[in-house]
Amino acid sequence: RDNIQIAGSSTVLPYATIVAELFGENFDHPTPVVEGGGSGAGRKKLCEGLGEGTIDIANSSSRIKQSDLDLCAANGVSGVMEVRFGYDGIVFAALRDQPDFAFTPADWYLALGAQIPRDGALVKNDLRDWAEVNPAFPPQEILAFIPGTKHGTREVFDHNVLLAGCKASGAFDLLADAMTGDEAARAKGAEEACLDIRGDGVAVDIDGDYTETLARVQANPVGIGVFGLSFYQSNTDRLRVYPMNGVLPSVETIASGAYPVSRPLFFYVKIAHLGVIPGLREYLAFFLSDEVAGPDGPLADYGLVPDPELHRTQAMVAAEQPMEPLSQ
Amino acid sequence: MNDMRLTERAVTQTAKITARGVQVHYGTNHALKDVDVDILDKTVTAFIGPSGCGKSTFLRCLNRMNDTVASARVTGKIEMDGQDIYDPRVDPVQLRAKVGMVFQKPNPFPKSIYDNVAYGPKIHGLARGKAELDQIVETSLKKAALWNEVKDRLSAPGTGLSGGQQQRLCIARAVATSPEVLLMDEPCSALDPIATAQVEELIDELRAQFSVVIVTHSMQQAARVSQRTAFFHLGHLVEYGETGHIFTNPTDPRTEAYITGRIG
Amino acid sequence: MNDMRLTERAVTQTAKITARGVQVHYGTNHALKDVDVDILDKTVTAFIGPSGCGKSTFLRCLNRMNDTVASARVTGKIEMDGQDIYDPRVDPVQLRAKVGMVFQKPNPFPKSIYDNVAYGPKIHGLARGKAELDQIVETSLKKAALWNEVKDRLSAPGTGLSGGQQQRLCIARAVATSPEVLLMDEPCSALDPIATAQVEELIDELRAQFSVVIVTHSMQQAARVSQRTAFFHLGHLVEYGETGHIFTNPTDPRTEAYITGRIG
Amino acid sequence: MTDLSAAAPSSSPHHRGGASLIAPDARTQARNAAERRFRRFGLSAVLLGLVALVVLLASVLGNGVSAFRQTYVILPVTLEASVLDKAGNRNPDEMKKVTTLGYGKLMQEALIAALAERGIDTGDLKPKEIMALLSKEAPADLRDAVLADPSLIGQSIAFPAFATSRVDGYFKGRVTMDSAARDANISPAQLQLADAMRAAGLIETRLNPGFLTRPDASELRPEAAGLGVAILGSAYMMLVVLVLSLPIGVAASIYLEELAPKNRWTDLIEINIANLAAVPSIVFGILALALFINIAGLPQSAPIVGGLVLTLMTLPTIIIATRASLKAVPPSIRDAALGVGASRMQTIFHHVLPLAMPGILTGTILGLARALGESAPLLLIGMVAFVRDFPAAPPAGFFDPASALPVQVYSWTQRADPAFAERASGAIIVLLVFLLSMNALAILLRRRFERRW
Amino acid sequence: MNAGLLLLLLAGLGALGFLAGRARALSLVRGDARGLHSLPGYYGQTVALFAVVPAFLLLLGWLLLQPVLVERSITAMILPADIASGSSRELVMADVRRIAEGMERLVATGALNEGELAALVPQPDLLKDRLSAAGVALAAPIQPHIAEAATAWRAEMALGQGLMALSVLAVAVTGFLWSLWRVAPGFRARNVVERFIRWMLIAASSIAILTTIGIIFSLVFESWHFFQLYPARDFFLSLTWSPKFGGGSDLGIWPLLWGTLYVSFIALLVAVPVGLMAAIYLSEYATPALRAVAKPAIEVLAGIPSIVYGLFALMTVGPFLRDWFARPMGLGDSSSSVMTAGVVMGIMLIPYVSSLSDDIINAVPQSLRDGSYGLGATQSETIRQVVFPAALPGIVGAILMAASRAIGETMIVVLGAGAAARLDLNPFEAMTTVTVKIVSQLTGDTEFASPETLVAFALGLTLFVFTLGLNILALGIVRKYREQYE
Ligand SMILES: Nc1ncnc2c1ncn2[C@@H]1O[C@H](COP(=O)(O)OP(=O)(O)OP(=O)(O)O)[C@@H](O)[C@H]1O
Ligand SMILES: Nc1ncnc2c1ncn2[C@@H]1O[C@H](COP(=O)(O)OP(=O)(O)OP(=O)(O)O)[C@@H](O)[C@H]1O
Ligand SMILES: [Mg+2]
Ligand SMILES: [Mg+2]
Repeated sequence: RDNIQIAGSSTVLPYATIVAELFGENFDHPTPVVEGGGSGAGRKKLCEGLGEGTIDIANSSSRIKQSDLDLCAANGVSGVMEVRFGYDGIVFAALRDQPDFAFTPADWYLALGAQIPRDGALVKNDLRDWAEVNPAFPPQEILAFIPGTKHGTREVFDHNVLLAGCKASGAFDLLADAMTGDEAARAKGAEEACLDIRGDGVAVDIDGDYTETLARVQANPVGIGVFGLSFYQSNTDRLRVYPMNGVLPSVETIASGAYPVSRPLFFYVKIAHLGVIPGLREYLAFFLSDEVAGPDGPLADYGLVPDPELHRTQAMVAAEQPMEPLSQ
Repeated sequence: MNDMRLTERAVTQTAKITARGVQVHYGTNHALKDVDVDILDKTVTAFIGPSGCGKSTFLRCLNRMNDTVASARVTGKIEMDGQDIYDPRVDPVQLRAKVGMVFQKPNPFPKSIYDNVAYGPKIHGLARGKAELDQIVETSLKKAALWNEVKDRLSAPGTGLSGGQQQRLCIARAVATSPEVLLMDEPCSALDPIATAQVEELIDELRAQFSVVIVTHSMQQAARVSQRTAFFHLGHLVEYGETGHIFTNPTDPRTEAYITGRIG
Repeated sequence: MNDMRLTERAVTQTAKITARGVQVHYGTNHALKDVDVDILDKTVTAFIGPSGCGKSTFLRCLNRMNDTVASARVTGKIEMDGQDIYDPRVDPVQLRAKVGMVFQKPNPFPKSIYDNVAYGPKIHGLARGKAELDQIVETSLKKAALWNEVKDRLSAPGTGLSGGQQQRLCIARAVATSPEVLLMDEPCSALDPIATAQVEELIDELRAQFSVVIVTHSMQQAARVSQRTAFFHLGHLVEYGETGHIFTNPTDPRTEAYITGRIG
Repeated sequence: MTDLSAAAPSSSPHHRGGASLIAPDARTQARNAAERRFRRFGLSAVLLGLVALVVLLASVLGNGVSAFRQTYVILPVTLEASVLDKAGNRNPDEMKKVTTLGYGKLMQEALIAALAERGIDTGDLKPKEIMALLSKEAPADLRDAVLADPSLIGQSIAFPAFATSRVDGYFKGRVTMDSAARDANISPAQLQLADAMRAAGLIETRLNPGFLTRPDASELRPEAAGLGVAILGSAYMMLVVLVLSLPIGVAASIYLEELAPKNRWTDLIEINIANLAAVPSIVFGILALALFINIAGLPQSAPIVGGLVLTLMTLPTIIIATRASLKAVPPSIRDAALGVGASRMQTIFHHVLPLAMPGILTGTILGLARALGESAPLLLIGMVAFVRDFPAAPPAGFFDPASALPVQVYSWTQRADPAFAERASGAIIVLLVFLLSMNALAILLRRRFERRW
Repeated sequence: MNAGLLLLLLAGLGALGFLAGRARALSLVRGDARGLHSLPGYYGQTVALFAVVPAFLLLLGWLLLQPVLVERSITAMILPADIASGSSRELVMADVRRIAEGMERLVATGALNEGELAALVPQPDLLKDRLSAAGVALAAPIQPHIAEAATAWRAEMALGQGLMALSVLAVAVTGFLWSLWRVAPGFRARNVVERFIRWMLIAASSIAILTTIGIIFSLVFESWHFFQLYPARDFFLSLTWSPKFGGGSDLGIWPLLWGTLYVSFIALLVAVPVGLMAAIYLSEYATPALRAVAKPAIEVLAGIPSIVYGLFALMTVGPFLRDWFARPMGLGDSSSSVMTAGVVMGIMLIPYVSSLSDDIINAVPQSLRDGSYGLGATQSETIRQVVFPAALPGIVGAILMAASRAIGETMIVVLGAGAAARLDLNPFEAMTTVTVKIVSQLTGDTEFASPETLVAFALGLTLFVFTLGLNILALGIVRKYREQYE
């Protein structure tokens, strides 16, 4: 086999294809074959063993898990290099001609949470209109298209929006009070309860990708969808994006951390294949070079938030340094 | 048996069906050439003639069964009760309800014996209830001389019967709808003499009210059951007249030759 | 015609097929009960009996065609040339190549007339070339008295023939493979007297070399063509013997009743 | 024996009313009305199918036909030896050192020069914004052209470079000045420039054969994406499917329907096959991953594996269809053949199979249609992938990575750039044409075998 | 000699055998084929078969067995010391294999000759460099002992290869000569060939069984893992399906099974009547010209990728049903619903029902129709009461095909019915199916070893068993109904 094989997250897939294309164009090596299939499946494939029948790089939109590393170890894949190459911004957007909203996580929790605080007690969420959520909002039916539970994006949405909103709205404390057990157990229970989403069709899980979300928003114009920043950037003529905590998402605001909803993107490289699969080393260096992954590179053009610590990653890759054991 | 009973019968002289200049082509094969026939009411008409001469073809013209053969082209005029049956306004379905048919090759439906016979009465709404339907089935099977053999297995498939039984089943099926004209294409070819006699008796009985047209290869049978006989040869209607006359005193030499067993 | 020529013939006495205690059940229907028959070589054997008595069933036992009917169960012993044909080592295909069959309902292949007849010779490798095959087809069609009618349309489909033509086509098809025994189930039922006479002539001709078993409903035909006759009734073989003897001097009252037209 | 004696004389002969054949009685009228109704139902069912087809095709064609045309910037460019072949020896190996970035610069200069030469006002667009009218694929194309034919160096050529997808969309009506005003990727000023260039003959929209011959391209270059690899991959897979599934499927059906004793074992097989038809295609993918890749060691993303899994998936369809049509062959035909001494095999192959042929071919058509359009099982064997290199010629090509048409449709519909939606519809058109040409033979054959007896 | 060349040789031998067998049979009877038991071609075929088939089977078996045997003998060479901590004997063997194959490649590409290679074996580091250059991925430095094992592996493989060529050819030639010698006028060549064909047919039909076994095996292992992480009781008895990203999910299968049944039911409700009526119209009423066009045209519906249907459901049918039916009837206002997916899927399934049914109806003998017309039945009565029952067994097959396709469909359900798992009777509510969840759980971003991913296997297995049950039921019903006609 003389081509590089990559599999994994469908969020990372576009970035990987952009780099693969450029790589194939400018190097003597064949264009790498890039598969989607999901982060979980990609990491499993990576850890299936060494050799030509296995992939070289796994793309992942979340950090690798200990169970994956265990599998790797069991299959003799000892050295795995973790490469964080940028951030993915997650934005809330609706069709262009929809009214303005300025969201906070608390608004989202009140709109979608299963139980919301009202007059100091928890009640089942029965809000139907954004104006009921926040009197400052225009009256509009609540309808949200959020990523399905299998999406990495959902994890971020859960953590950075729902949980934050849950705490901000005071629901967290009420939920914790309703739990039993010691402090930690109650907090944990409340955290889980915060992530419960109402099941009456107001929040619609999208198992597909952002094009599906867009199609759904077009079929239901009152709907508000959750998109990736890069997707939004390709469709600014159709979508309007909403600020969160008063900050509009952009490459800059996310890189600076002002916009709260984002997540890092990774890929994992099998060190044993470096210098064995022709072009793999060159590909890595090319991917992480400033011209590609830097702020003016094609990835940023497409909507990737460049990693401010890119040079550290470059050094790590140059040293072919395997990842440390996971701290947890 | 009663071979020569025709003399004792009066022949009614009103024509039920009149055919004039009927021609049939199967593709390029000119199967029937310019046939003129009057089928009389309340009469048994026999069609005789060598195999392949066009008997079945003509029979199938009388109830427009040839409509279902893509390659067949029928010209000429056939009237029933003074009405052109090839008139585009005529509903062939209604025609066929009045002109029943027993086919040369027994073709029972892949259904039970009972359903085979009940099929016609059901679609024509001849029975007011289950009991009446049972009655019709029983009567028809008795008329076709099949009742004794199948009365214990009415729900067995009709296709599992012996050849002769299938033939009688098809007769029962046709009789069950009480048509005004009954076309029978060699109804007794697979039957033993006794069953044949029974079917002939049935034909004789039907004649009291209806016309019956029967194709047969047996001169004896034609002589026994029919009042009028038509002799076909190579697609031509050679001779047509009183059965007694045809058999005793044919005018055409071909008829004579056929009856005496010289041409085929 | 030559109704009573049996006296002038010598009957060879070697048995070609011997059947002992043959029983056939169709599911729960006991169709054939304990039949013992010797079919003699170079002899025409006629099976007569009322419709549904088991003639076809027994015929189909002789070349194991009943194997194809799922519900049929055959017991007893049938030997051909001393060999049990139901022996598991016997290849029914080879048996059927030796024991040809003409079915009661004409069943031509949906192929051309030529291919219908040529099929058997082709699969048995009977012709060395196209010319020889053409020859076989022509001879067979002539033997079956069909040649004149179809010689101009050999490539027309066999299913587009008239009923009697189809029957003769099936006879030609069976004859073309030159079987040692030919089973004919009512081969003349759809034929006119002349064609019938020709087929009877064919049967007589075949007898010089082979055995022929023929099912017929015509006593006259049985008397004309056969040397031995078996009479079946309700699944029993009632009487079996010299044709002359059976017709003139039956031992069983049922035989007599049937021949004289009293039971059916 | 005298059945007749029991027979009651039949009731009135004229219970069916009027003697006229033309004026039907009430019951006949009702029956004829039922007949007409039934016939109308039938016709409406056919029409419903056809209307659904027309609607779906119209939407596909409406969206997709434009994918076969593309907007090009006809760029007059002088291929300076000083830039492209510094060593001056036309050695491709050394010329390769000039990357697409170098070519990009060259093109940018050429574009600005061309605009100036034709007196086109570029307003206050920056050179980079002007260059943005060109596809990012353009420098790569030019580089490939030069490397393929070093003698071009030093010449001035009019190079047809892809315009970027927004400009392309503008000339196809997908992008308007309004939408451009809101669009982060294009500005009205750029579109005005494009209009001017078109007037000057620098831009034209024409047929794009590259859509059928080029490989896939990344999100940044929708205008360059093509179906070449996918068409090859699908063709390889269908070859495998056809060669394996039709004979195996027909053979299995023959055994089960004609030869096998009817017992528990064959019941088991029968149920099994029906059940396999209901197995979701992704489960076949799981099986293929385990069986063909992990155990048999066949490579990932290879058409051979794809073909094998699609074969397993198609088999039940073909078997069910074949068995159904074998069942429909009248037993008298079998009797006739067996009666002249044909063996079972001869009976089957000479008589039964030809009569069952229409149904077998229908099963094949439906099975192949499904196999051709299926992407889920390919997901697990690595064929849902971004592949830019063409697989080799067969047989080696069966083992090279390749994509497939449905995969291309699937992945293009997921891409962010709206230009890919058009291409996905275009790919569906190609897929349907592929399907129809694949089925054409089967459809013709089926019409030959269709005959009533 | 490699397998490909051997195969070619065998093919040649087969062709030769055919000619020789035929010629010998004919010469034995002096060219008069009538003296033979079977047609001359069958004699040729027997010789060809005996020459090719046993040899081919031997080749196949050898190719499968040789690596296993060689592996076993080499495994015995590996010392416990060679196995690094955290590694295993199998892993070391994988290394040995990879090294050996790499050596093979080095020699094959001409990078090294045998002598140079032998010289490299004692120098593992050099060897590793050479192998890396040839593109062989190695995890760790090569132990000297491993290199020796690899050399032995190569040697044994080469020996095996040679022996294989010899024995395969010997078997082929023996078969050839023996069967040629057996050719005699009385030899039942046709029976031999047909018995062989019969075995081939049996083999073909057992592929279905093998596939089933394969599917079960590929699902059972991971399903078992799943049930270790997640209680089977909850999976089979819980009525909620709500997976969470971080764990703590409810994974009850019932909402999904219900969705599957509901969507398929509605799809069949559309496809079966429409498909059957279309089939009847095309086979009984339509002119040949219309039929020639309409039938393939409707078949195109089966070839349109389901994503097109999905988008059609999402953008057109969903909002239409919502605005014209669901809202006015007060049945909710979801644009994705069971109804939407069912109707659109039904359209896709029309050709599955119509095309095959049409062929089957066409195969009903004309004499049956004639029988019915002759009794004065209208065409529709004939069709409904005579033709249809006669064609029923085949039509059941067609419906079965459609039902199967409905259960396995994903894209239309995702876009048309949504992703919400719900137990509800309202057809205008969003629901989802087992198949959709298998795909989405399998391709998500969660770790593979979590119950959220592994549940896909359990879902697949359960659906498999469930449809098996349905099929047994269907077969029983069909049998019962059919019995009265056959
Ligand atoms: N396939 C079958 N399944 C069930 N019963 C059958 C089948 N074939 C024949 N029978 C029954 O077996 C009995 C004998 O049938 P057979 O066909 O042998 O009669 P036959 O003597 O040939 O009558 P015919 O002169 O009418 O042809 C009949 O009662 C018939 O109904
Ligand atoms: N469907 C058909 N297609 C083509 N030719 C046909 C068709 N049916 C009958 N023929 C031909 O038309 C001629 C007359 O056939 P017809 O069936 O009317 O004969 P018939 O008098 O009934 O003979 P039989 O006594 O043998 O039944 C024959 O030559 C026959 O071959
Ligand atoms: Mg006739
Ligand atoms: Mg009989």
